[in-house]
Amino acid sequence: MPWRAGLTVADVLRERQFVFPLLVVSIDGVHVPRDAFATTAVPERAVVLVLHLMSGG
Amino acid sequence: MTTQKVDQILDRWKRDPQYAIEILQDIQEEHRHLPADVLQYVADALALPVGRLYHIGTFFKAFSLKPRGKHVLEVCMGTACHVKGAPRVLDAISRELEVPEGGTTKDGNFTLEPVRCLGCCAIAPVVKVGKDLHGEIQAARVKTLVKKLAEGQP
Amino acid sequence: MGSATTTTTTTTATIPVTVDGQTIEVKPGTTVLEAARMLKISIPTLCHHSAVEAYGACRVCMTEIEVRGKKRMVTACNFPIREPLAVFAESDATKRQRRGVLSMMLARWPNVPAIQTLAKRYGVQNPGYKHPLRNEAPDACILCGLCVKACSEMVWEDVIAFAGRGARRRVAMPFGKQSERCTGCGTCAYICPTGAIKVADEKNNPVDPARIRKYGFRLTKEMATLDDSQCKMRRVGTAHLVEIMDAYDLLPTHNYKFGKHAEIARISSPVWTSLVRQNVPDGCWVGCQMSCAKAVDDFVPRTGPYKGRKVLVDGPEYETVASCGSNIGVFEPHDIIELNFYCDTYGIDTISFGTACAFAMECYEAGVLDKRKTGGLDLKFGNATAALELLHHMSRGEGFGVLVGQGIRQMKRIFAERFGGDPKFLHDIGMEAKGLEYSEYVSKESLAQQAGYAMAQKGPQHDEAWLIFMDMVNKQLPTFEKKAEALYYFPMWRTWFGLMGLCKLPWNDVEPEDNAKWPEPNKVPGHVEGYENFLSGMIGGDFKIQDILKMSERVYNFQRVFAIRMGHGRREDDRGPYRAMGPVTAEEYESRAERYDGQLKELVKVDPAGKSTAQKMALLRQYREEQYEGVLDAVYKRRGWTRNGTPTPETLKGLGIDYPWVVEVVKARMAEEGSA
Amino acid sequence: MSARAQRPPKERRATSARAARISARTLDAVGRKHQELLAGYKGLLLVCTGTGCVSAGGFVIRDSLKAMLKKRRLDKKWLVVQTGCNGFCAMGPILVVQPEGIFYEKLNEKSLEKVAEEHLVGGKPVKASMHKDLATGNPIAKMAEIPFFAKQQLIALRNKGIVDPENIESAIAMGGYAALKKALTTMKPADVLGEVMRSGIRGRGGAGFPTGAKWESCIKASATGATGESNAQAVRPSPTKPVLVCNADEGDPGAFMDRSIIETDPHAVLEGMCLGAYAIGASEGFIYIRKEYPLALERLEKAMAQARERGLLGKRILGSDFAFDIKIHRGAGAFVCGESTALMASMEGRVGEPRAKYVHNVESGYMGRPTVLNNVETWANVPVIVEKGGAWFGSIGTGDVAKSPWNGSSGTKVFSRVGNIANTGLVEVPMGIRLKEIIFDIGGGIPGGREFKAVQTGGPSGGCLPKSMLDLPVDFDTLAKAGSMMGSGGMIVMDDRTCMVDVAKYFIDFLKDESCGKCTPCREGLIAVSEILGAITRGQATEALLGELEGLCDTMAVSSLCQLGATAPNPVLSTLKYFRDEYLAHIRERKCPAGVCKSLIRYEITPNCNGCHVCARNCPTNCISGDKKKLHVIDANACIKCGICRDVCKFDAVRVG
Repeated sequence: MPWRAGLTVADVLRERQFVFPLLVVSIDGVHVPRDAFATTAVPERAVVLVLHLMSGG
Repeated sequence: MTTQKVDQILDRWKRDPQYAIEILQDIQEEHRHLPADVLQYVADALALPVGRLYHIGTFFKAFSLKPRGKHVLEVCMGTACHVKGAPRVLDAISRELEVPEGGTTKDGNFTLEPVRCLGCCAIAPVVKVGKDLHGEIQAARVKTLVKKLAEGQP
Repeated sequence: MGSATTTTTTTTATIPVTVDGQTIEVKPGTTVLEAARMLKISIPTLCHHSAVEAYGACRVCMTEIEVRGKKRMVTACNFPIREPLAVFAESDATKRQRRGVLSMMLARWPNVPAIQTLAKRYGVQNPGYKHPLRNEAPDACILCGLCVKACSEMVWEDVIAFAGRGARRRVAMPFGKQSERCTGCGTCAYICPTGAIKVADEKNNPVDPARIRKYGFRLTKEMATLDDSQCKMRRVGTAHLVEIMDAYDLLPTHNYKFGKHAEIARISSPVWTSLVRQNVPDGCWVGCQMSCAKAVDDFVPRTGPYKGRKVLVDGPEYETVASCGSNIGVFEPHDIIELNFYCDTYGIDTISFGTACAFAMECYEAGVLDKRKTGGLDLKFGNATAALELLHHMSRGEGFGVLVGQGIRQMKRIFAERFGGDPKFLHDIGMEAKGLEYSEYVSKESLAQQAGYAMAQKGPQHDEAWLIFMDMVNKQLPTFEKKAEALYYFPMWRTWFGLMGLCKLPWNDVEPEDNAKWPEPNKVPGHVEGYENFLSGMIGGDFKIQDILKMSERVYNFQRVFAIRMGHGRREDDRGPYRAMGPVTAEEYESRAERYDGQLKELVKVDPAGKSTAQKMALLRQYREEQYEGVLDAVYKRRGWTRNGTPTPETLKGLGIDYPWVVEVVKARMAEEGSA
Repeated sequence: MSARAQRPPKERRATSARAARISARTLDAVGRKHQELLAGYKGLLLVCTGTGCVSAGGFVIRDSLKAMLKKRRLDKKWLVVQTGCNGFCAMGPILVVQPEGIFYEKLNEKSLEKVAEEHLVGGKPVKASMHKDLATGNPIAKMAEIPFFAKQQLIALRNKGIVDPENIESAIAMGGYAALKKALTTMKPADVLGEVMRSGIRGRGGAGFPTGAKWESCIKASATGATGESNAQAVRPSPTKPVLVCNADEGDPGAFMDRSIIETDPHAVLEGMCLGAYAIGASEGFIYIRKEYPLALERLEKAMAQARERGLLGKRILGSDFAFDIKIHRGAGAFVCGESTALMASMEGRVGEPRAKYVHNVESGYMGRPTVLNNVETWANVPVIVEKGGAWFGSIGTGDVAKSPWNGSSGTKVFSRVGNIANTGLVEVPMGIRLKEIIFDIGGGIPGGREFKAVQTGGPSGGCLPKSMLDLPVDFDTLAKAGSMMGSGGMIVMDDRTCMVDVAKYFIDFLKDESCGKCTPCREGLIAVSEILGAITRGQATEALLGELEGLCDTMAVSSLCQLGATAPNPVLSTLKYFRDEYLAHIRERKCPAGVCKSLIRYEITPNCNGCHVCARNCPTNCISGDKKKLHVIDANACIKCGICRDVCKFDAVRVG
């Protein structure tokens, strides 16, 4: 995924259409709490893991 | 209390939960107390939890969950009446009727209720029975007053 | 000073607050208590709890603040910060008031631990007067109101309430009698800071009630505080998933051909949130905090026997919105609810009906059926009126309804025999396995889910395994062994809910706040621990996840042996139609050509350039079917079953169910298949 | 009122079924028509039918007077007008004969017959039924010359004793709705607000918050409401449409100003609310009235029905496109419902439990909508302020309110003076008048030749002021500085037979019963203070407890959720401040100087006793013995101190020590 300055975790999720609420995100292995998605910047060439928990009727 | 009567009261207030207190006042007037089943019926009709009506029924002085006497003998305990001896009048009536404060006579005729200021302080101390007001009551004259009330003439 | 994000939707400017010298930026409306806690400054509270709205009754949290240069005393728990202010959490004025309040409480309730600890902290001695209502009990009710608010805001039942006023104020069941609306869910007992409320367990006398309620209440609190920011089960139930599945291309559309649709907005969760009742405790049992069984009041059907009359509709769940909506091309909420209503009324499962109807519609559009054969029904995708008519016919056992009513497995046979449909095409698009219609997820891009569906003992229902996110999105199951391990753990774990008669939603439809910190967050270990304690609390012992899986495995293998005895339970029974595994028609391939071409290059190691769609589809199909066989082998091996899916006597012995009459069935089948 | 001797026109009943709607143009004509109707009579007989007089026989006097006139065929010459409370309750039943302005008091069938015969027929006023000057005993004919009325200045009670509350035309004739016509035809809402702000009027409910400022912040809150749409065009009351509330709960014991205003001049309140609605842009209003005021409720409902019928309330008021209607909520017996948020809770059908006022009612009040709540008397003042201008109102009272309303207390205040006072009743006096003038000049001092001891102002939330404070000019700030409060205007005068500890305990016990019980300081504080005061009145307290008492009062005052709890300590703190010696007498000498606290007093018969045996006959526990004509003796152990012997003894032979 192309990187740009000021890219936040929230931007990543929005562009990848990851709209599922129960997400576990880590950047280069470091856990990012959910309420910090909008304020955590993604460094260049970082490995962003977006873990989807299961849920469903 | 027939549900038909309660429905009449509910319709009078357009079954609006905001008039829950007025509805209960009309029921209290109609039935001299708030029976448990009626409270449940009203709660369901207004889609309110019955716990809220139970709290209203035990909060406001206008309501009582136990039947009151045919005539409620209201002794005004306002400041003016207090200063002019209302407590002694209340004790005297309580002795005459052999009924504690808030109690009802065995024959169910009278309930003795200390009430808030009735607003006619000029003739303090005041005792009110139904619509009639009796002014400048002295503890000594309580015996005659009670006898008169018992015989039914105001 | 934090940078104020000026995007219109996100937060407006923040407000600076100084608490005991430390400054912090907070959103308008944040309370003084919250601001203090953000700075790890403790303010005492007795009637406050994060799961309910601040009440401001006990006044223990009185705190001195200074606003626009004027000092005043306020209750920290509910004072909303709307302009810059300073807070003095430990000033003399603050301590003096807290001491005064605590001294009054100590006079009436001298032995309540919650008050004693705070009184000690503020150096409060016993007052000089004797309180007329002095109550020496350590678990006396201190009239904080938490129970009343919990029963109202968390359980939405409003059973327990205050009564009386002034000195006669008390907490009571209405009329002092046990209310039949109270199911002893224990929320009030658990939120009570002094233990004044006892829950009598005479009904099913669990071994260790406290152990159960500890976890029960944790869930209650999570639901009350986290659900709105997670799955919104309390607001819209399972229907919160609709637009999410569409976003991940998983929403079955037009008989599973596609995974999303342009008109998704018309049937996504905000629509359902506005249609279903709110703030009503509509769980399966009174006291459930998830309350996900939503219902639509005063619905007026436009067809059928209830036409024009107000009815109550239980639903719609996510499955119904997909099966009676996107899968049959219907995007009109009113019609989806009506289909939901009539399925319930006629006793027809909405999933089976939707998936079966989708099959019939694809056959109709493919020309296998026409108006004559359908008895006049124009069964094109999106024709809700025709779908409703079909449902009414099915209920009356009339015309074309009789065929669809028998399900896809029979329809495939009948459409081939009587209507000349191509059996192979029908088999490919007929979304059924073991006679049961598929539930509403597109499994094309998740090999693990394809197996999860097709191998499910009762037929393609996702309650045994829901692995799409782990497999397709997270890429956590790259190898067959990893898939097999998942297809061992989750089916066993989820079968256990059925065995215990427990709902699965509290496991993973709400997630503990710290779930991300656990290893394998997918398994929501915090909640697994809850179920372990529930079981041990109910019947005694100290059960762990391994014991639980063993219980399920024994039953699971019994089910397999039973299927075998009934002549099923073979390897071919554990396969699904190709539509569940890949694109059957050119239309499907071309709609996602880029993805499929990419797979041909990377996975199948074939260059798609220059090949026709048909050739590409054949190559892809061959690859996917081989992959599937690989998964079957790995799963059977992991479960200790033969290549044909028969539990070996050793496996039965290991599970302690090697009764002679059971081993006998297994041995017979193994002899028949001649497998090692 | 000019009385021209003319042949009285045939009394025309209001047009048959529905009286005509009044528009801005026709308002004055209706007023003039009614005045001509009155002028057609030789004079008016104004009979007071306020609750006080009614309980003394007001209705009986009214009806028998009509009968007497008919018998003497004078009913065409004299018109009997039933009016609301005249104010001089102690002298009820009252008749005022206009135009001469002759004041008759304490009327009964006999004395009324005399007045009818000698005055109405014979033309000679009857001295016997006139008011007697307390000092000289001479009769005072003219009402205006009676000291009780002389020093009063009427704004809220402008129509008291003149207007028939159950006839809207009578109110219009006296200028009713003229201010509303002026506002609707010549003023913009902002102008009305401007007048109210200029007047510097502060809330008559008790707290004294500037009414103009309250209205202004409500207008701001409604405009910036979520929908942002300006509320003028809102057809359906949108969530941010402001609401008006009139607080007629008047829970203070010993206060009946609001009751009298409603019983006397309900249209003043209705017109005031219409003006408020016009200024603030509200279309919905409520009046929350106590269940203990049946007559006031009845007259209010009649007045509202008539106002709607005549187009002065509801849709198209005075023919304009301004619409405003009022609904009534009946209180159910809870003093706490006088507190604004508790009042609104009970208006929403919930228990009267106050909420934290960190978000004020003007932003989010009744049903979360911006709400302006004002007291009956405040609303009644508004029409006069609009009619005569804010500056005129500001010139009355204390301080210079032109710059800021907080600089003083403008206008007048209605006080109901009760208790040990000769002229019990209702007066309206300019702010700044001295306490002494209210109690002695107007009030006629203490009856029975007893000694003034204290006056309690501000109801249960107020304080008791001693003799040394009699020169205090009365307004919001001075009373507060003296440790009491203006409150709604109840004034209870106490003579030397009142025990201040008992009075403090009376107020604390009143509040203990009325506390909603939600918050600790008020619920537990009142129980504790009541317990301590009880111990003091039983002589079982130590001085150390006084310190404990002050600590409790401080916690209540600062930490209580609402004003009920916060002001509850005032009666205790003020009596401690001014009458500490009485507390110490109870504690140290176990004596009740005023002879009230039962466990500290003994009833004794003094030598004045001439053995008439009346006391012995009435004693409920027969603990008085003595032969005829001999000195009687009370058995102290059996005596339950009911006080009946002292009441019945005509020779003042019973001493309480």
